[in-house]
Amino acid sequence: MDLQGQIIQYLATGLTLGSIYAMVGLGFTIIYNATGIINLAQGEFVMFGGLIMVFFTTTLGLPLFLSFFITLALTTGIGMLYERLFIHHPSKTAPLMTLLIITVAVSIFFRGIAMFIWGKEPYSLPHFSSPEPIIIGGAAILPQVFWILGLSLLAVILMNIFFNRTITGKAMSACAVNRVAASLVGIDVSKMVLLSFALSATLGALAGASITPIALMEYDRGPMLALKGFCAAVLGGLGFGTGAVVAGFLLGLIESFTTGFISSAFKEATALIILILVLFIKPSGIFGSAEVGKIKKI
Amino acid sequence: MGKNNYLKLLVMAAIIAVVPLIVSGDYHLSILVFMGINCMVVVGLSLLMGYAGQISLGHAAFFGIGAYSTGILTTQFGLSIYAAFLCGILFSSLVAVIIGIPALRLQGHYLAIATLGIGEIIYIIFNEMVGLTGGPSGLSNIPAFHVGGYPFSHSIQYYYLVWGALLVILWFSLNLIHSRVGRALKAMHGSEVAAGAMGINLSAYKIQIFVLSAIYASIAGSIYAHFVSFIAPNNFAFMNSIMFLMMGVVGGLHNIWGAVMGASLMTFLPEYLRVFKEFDILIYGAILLAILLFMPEGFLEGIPMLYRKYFKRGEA
Amino acid sequence: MTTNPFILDAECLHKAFGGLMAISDLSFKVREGEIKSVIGPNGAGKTTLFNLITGVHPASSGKIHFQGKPINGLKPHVIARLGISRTFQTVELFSQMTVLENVMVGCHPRSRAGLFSSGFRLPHMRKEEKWIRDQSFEILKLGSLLGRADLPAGSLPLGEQKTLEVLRALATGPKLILLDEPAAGLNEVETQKMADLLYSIRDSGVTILLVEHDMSLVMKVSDEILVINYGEKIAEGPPAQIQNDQKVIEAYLGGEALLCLN
Amino acid sequence: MNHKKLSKISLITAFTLFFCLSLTGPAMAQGPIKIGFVASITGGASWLGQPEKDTALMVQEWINKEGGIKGVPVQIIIEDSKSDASQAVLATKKLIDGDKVVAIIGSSTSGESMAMASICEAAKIPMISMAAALQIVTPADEYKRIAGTIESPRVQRPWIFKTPQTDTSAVEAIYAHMKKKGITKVGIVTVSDGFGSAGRNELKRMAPKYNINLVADEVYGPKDADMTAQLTKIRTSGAQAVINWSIGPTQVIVTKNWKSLAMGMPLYQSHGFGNKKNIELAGGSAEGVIAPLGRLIGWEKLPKIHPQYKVLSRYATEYEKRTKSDVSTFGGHGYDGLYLAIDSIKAVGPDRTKVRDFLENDIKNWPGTGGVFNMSATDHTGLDLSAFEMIQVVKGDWAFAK
Repeated sequence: MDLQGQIIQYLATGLTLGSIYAMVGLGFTIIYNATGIINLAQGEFVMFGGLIMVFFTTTLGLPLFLSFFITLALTTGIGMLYERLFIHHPSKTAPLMTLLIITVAVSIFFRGIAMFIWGKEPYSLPHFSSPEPIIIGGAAILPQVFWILGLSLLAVILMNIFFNRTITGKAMSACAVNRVAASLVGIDVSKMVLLSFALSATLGALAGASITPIALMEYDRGPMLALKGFCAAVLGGLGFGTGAVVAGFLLGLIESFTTGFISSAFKEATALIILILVLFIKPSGIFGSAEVGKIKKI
Repeated sequence: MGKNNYLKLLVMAAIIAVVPLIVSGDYHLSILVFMGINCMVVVGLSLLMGYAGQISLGHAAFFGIGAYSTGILTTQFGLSIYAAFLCGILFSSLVAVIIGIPALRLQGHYLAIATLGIGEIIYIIFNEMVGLTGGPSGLSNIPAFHVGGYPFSHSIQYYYLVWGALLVILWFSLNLIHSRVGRALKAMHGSEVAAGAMGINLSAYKIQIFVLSAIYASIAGSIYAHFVSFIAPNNFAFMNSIMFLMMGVVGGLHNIWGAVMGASLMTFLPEYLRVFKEFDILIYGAILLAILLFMPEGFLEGIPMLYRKYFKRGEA
Repeated sequence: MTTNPFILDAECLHKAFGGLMAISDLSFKVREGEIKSVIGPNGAGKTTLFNLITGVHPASSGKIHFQGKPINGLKPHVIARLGISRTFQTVELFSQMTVLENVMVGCHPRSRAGLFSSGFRLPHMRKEEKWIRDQSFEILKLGSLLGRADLPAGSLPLGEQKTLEVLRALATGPKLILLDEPAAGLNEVETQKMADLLYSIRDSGVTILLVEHDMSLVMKVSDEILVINYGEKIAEGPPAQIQNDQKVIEAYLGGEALLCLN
Repeated sequence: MNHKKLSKISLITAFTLFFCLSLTGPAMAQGPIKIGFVASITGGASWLGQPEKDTALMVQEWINKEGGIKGVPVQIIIEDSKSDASQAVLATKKLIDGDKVVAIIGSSTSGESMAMASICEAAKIPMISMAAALQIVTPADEYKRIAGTIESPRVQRPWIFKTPQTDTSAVEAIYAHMKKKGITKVGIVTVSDGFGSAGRNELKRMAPKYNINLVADEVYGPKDADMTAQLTKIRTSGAQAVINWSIGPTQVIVTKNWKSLAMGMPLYQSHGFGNKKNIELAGGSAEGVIAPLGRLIGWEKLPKIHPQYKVLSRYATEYEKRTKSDVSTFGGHGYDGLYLAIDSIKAVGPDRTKVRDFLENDIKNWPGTGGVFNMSATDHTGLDLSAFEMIQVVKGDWAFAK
């Protein structure tokens, strides 16, 4: 394999990983903006996305695309239920630290539920289209990679349109800037928070359903994904959606190219060191503004 | 420190002395040893987060530095346990200073992610420095703690060691809270601008308290290593930092006693839930959620509050 | 040094936030032992001026000398230790701490015990702690807040919170104290009490730099007044002179302000 | 105010009392013979612990249906280590102390087993691990001595045994197969957990013995989603074959990545690959994968006179009937451990020291699911290369590799 082929291969791998991180990171950002909460159960949305999809395609034998949409809907429902049961009430009084720990407790609880339904083994899904790799410039790339990339880009674009072009989206952005002011101008903040969890869960489900064919899924995959997504969200400038997406892709690429050209032993360390250097040099992340992180004190 | 706290320390010392008369057996005492170890780390976190208002999502790394320092120095360099202990403390202080100086300039979530990232890097180092740490397979055969050549062979000895050390740590911490330094920390937590205007050197105090909490974690880690005799990087990963944090939040980080209660409860609970076999993860999660939802300020504040709310409505 | 009658000397201060000039070419001096007031319409740059002096924001250019020594660029806590203390426009008490503790925090620059000696309660720390406590009670007496010593600061009514903030600033043992609207939101009786407190502070030899909107209070207590608008000095002098200054009257356009000035 | 403080103190006291009371268990009465069983039933290694636990339940049922050990019923006390060394330690202490078991089987991973081993050594209780690392049964000094050489250990930790074939044997089986095929340049990719790093260690240690040159040495995390980058690097390193050393979902992901890259070199997996589920999950990608596996995999193809046949057929059929899932080597490790303990107790009675002596000296030609065990004072695993068959995935099923 020549250098060009290698680079294309690493690029494809990096973008695949990156799109997962990007979607989880974007999910973090949406909830953070609406509530100031870092939702550490974000990875569990991905896990549910993958496993619910497995249930409908493999166990019930429904057609792929039908079960895909059912999966999105169900996971969104889980996200909304989560918000109403565990966030809605305490978010009015509890300190942010407690809310953070509540999300950890929820993630433990979700893992428990998933373990009961699906057990501990990993599951796989059929590829959305052909499982045969396509050869591009000497590199072999699975069609599923294009699905993942396409779906994540579509999601990002839709989110952008939603936040910038629709009234509801703008109302949500307003909540992000100032909750009190938003409620004063008649925005139903509580509904916006609910919506943020719904959207975030949908994104998670999308990521989960699309990666399971190549990465498998099991009940305790969540925390790792949450960690990576959190990094992406901060690196991109907490509270800045597009930043999180770009940073997510960046993280994926860093990991993949470090593996290729330095050492796979340090792929995570390289990503983390870059993250920390960015924080030390420009605490607001690569794309963020200085104020966002400061406003919401823990 | 007020009389009240001396009283509490005395009561605690009495309880510590009496407990082995009631509780016996290696297993039960081991739970108590782990409990004490966790308490140490969480008391440090309480000082750092509850009092000084600085967040750390990477404290398991300091726990690990303590454990690995004693582990490596005793098994591979034949250092005496006490020297290794001291080196652990020095080393974790050093690391805390090096990362504290740039990190503690950050605020809120940025500090959170920075500490998390550094914690993960240290975890990766544990994993990759196979020659020293044994890598993911871990480091085994760490010698038992000993006093004057008599090795600790039973949990009861560790029990007294851990809880004795914890008493000293609590005494030190309570003294600190009720002193000029403690007031400065609380002031900083209340308002950084006002604290600065009162002549409080914010960055110096942040670093001092960060180092102190790292030292507590390191001592706990060293004892852990000698007690279990085996350590692997897994015990010092991100989720463990979160677990320490969770213990603190459950008990109430704003009060040292809350930290002690939280750590005790969260160490004890999983053992108690063993009877539920595999359901324990669900029940554990549910109990945790219930505590957090109904007592957002933690156990210590929450129980009396709930009590007043539901049983003494008339008096309120 | 003792021949220098000015405790604070600001020269050509500039401060810009982004493109916005908050303070521009401002020079003034504060005589030791006097009460000097800084007045001006909202947004004139008074609080910014305080933030420059206390080091919360660095000045874009210019010099500030305190007791003859330059203090620009120093950290807030260093400046506080040199003897400049302040209160805040929006009350910045440590609301979770008790009234007594707030004042005890104020004693910070005048005490030394560190982490080690505090944790082990070494003898000198205990002696110091007793001194801090006695000192704090003395200061609370000054503002007649002794009865409130054990209450959380956040639970006090606004008037007492304002007083407490002044006491806390006083506890640092300052030579110059900057008070940012200490009488805002106070009723007449409370304002009178505040005025008395200011006098007693001045009489104890502490210089006061006062920002205040209550003109009757300003005119009554000030030895000298500095008027700024849009970050620039428009007048400086004793109250009688300021009251008749044409520029000042123009700056305070509305009749309401005129009434206050008279 | 004072009242509040008082109630806090009483709260703390009540709390402590509650702890103490709940920690004092009832005294043990004369009863069944107790065997402790610690497995990673939940947590990161749970998919090892689950089949092990199912096996333990099954074995308990069997043995008691047969009338127990000389008429005394057997109780297998199962504890969850939650894939965490500290929890494994607590579980072990609970078994030794509270339940007073005769022997302990466990735990699923090497790390946990290492932590448990020193407790069992101190308490003088026989422990049979279900994890593979040679380090578990070898004293630290001895392990240090043989590190970097191709020697075998000369002494073993007296109270510690293990049932899975040692990594060393698995590595040697693979290397022997490679030598036969003329492969000399190999790229390895290992997971960065206890299993993977122990394997990596052995892969490096044994390579010179078979004239194998490791041209690439890559690692990945246990929860990583894609190893294409690592494999791409191996592909460019000039390797003739790639060896993956992991358990869990990653071994399937590597298989899928290997297939999609069309690497043009064979993929060898570790002995942890022995579960049909892996072939299923890989969805066709596993075709051609070679792994050294115990005879539990593909036992139907063994001749009936094979010493292991009876054991294997009984265990495999019963397990599959009971759990409705494919038999895995991990459950087999649990089965071997339990029956080693049971047979020893049958022979010498529930005496810890006698059981240990029996395990070390009298387990000869003992057929288990992992192989035919021959324990000795210098070998507490009792299995060698011959425990393995090189198995290849052909048409979605196991077949003996050529």
